[in-house]
Amino acid sequence: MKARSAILFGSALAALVVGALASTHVTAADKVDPAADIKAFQNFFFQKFPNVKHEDFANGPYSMNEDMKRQWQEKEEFPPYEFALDAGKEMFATPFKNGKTYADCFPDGGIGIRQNYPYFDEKEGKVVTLELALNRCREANGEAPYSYVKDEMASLTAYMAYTSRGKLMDIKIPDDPRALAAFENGKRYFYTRRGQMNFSCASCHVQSPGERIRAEVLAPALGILNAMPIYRSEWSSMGTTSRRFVTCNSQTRAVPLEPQSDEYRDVEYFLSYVANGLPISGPGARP
Amino acid sequence: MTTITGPLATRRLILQGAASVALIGLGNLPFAAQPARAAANDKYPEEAFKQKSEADAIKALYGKTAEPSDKVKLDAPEIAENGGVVPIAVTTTLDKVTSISFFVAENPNALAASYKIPDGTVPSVSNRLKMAKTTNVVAIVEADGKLYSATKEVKVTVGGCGG
Amino acid sequence: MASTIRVRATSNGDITEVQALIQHPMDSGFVKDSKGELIPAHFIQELKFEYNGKDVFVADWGPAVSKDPYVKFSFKGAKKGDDLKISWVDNKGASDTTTAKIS
Amino acid sequence: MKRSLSLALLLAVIFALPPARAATEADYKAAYAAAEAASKEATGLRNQWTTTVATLAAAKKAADGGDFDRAIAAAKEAEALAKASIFQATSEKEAWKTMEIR
Repeated sequence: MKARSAILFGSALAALVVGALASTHVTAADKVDPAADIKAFQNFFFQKFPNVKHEDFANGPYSMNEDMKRQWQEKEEFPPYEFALDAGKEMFATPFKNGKTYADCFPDGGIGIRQNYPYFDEKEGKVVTLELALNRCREANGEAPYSYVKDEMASLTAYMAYTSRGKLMDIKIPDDPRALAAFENGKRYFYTRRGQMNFSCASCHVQSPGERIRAEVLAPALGILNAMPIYRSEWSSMGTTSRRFVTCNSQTRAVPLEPQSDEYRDVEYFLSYVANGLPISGPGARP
Repeated sequence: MTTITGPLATRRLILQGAASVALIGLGNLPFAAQPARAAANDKYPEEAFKQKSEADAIKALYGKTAEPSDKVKLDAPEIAENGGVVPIAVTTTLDKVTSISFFVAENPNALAASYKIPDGTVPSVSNRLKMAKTTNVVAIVEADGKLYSATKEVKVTVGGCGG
Repeated sequence: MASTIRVRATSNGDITEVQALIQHPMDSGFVKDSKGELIPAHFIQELKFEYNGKDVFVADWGPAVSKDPYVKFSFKGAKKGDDLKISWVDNKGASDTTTAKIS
Repeated sequence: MKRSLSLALLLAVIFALPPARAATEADYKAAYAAAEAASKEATGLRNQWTTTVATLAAAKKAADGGDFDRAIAAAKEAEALAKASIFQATSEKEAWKTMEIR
């Protein structure tokens, strides 16, 4: 590890120098180009794991390890998220005090639309995730918002994900400088090292997917949010994307940000966009 | 839940052993409890669940020891993806099976689950168990009054990095 | 409240395969909560499956059975449309029961 | 042999003794303030470490218990951690690009 970080550090200095030289005129490299990013991102994983079927990347660690995949398939026969799914379905249909339901807040009544979230809201000029939209719907109908990291939000998103199972991720980036900025902000967050462990998301999910960090096999970054929300045996309960980001931060000894803060919504935007074309596999069961 | 150890426990085991032998001896007397073919009786085996080691638990549950048999197929992962939810299954080609039990050797109490298999039920069970640490999982099948076992080590460690 | 027992009983030929998932914390009594206090043991002790008034499968469970426990077994002599009665009792005396149709 | 042994012991004791006077609350307050300032800056950069927060709390706890030596040591460690997280945030502003898949 020591030598590798020295090289990284050395190349960082070199990059700084190059960056300084090139910054006089904006080169293509610095222009935000999501279309090029998705091609490069997907090819990286397709070449690194040539015998993993493309749609299998939506199954996270189970696309990387046969023994784990077998345990997962056994659990999938009667998955532990059954109860959260049923609870979510019931909640989704239960009207608010004012008689409206979630279906009134979402296109197509909220059924089979998860693959389009998060989207960039051009009125507000920011990324709106499924979890944020659900709480906004609650508040718009006079209900208290749910916690982003607790069961109710996980059950609701589990049901909405289930209605989209198999549909391909389809995130759009409008030609709006603020949308491009949000995408870039998400990308920067994804590659930025943080916490005393000095890891970025990429340190684990780009450099060493398939390897173990203690008992856990690391999932590839490609399609890593397609299974959200996930029932983790470690939590023995459902967990939303927000909960996963918060726990990942604390594992690298970085103090987590507020759920649904800009960085989290933007990194979700980035990770979902680069997974376009891969199927929604949520809700998922994970170690 | 203090486990009664020392002389008192062994005296009880002997009594229990004697009782079950007597029952077999009585053969087909119309007895309230079905004539016990040494199958664990209907009552919840409180004592067996209290034992620490799997040897004591097997003795408390069945009152005899088991011999390994390749007719007992134990299916458990190499490395458990999570110690809280370990999918473990057993199937056997032995016949006249009356009971199947699972033991996790170094759990606080070895006996994890015990199943009664009445006539007409296929001798095969899948379940999800908790394992405190890397240790042996032992499956016991009681067939025609005799005990057969299969053992497999399952590795269990904590997940995640710094924390 | 919806039943805590989810059952899938599918029969082909003479064999009926039964899968059950039960909503229960299965606290072992060895785990501490966030305040550092031991969470008392609370787990299902007996789970029974009855067909035609006869037990076809009885589980005696300890605290080492996973949360939201799952079990799968098969038995002979039942056919599509028959009823299968499932019931459990835990160490606090709580219980639940349900009847499932064999499909 | 015995004389040089006791000499060595004497020297060791002198060095082991804390500086002329025991650490006082004022020393602790200064060290804690420096650590807290660095910690606030790290939070401002949205790059705070959990270990900084924990060590800062340990410093306060030791001080409340009157153990100012340990409190100062912890405050100094917290400051070092906070400074490291600040350096990480500033250097990563550009360094992240080296890991980017292009």
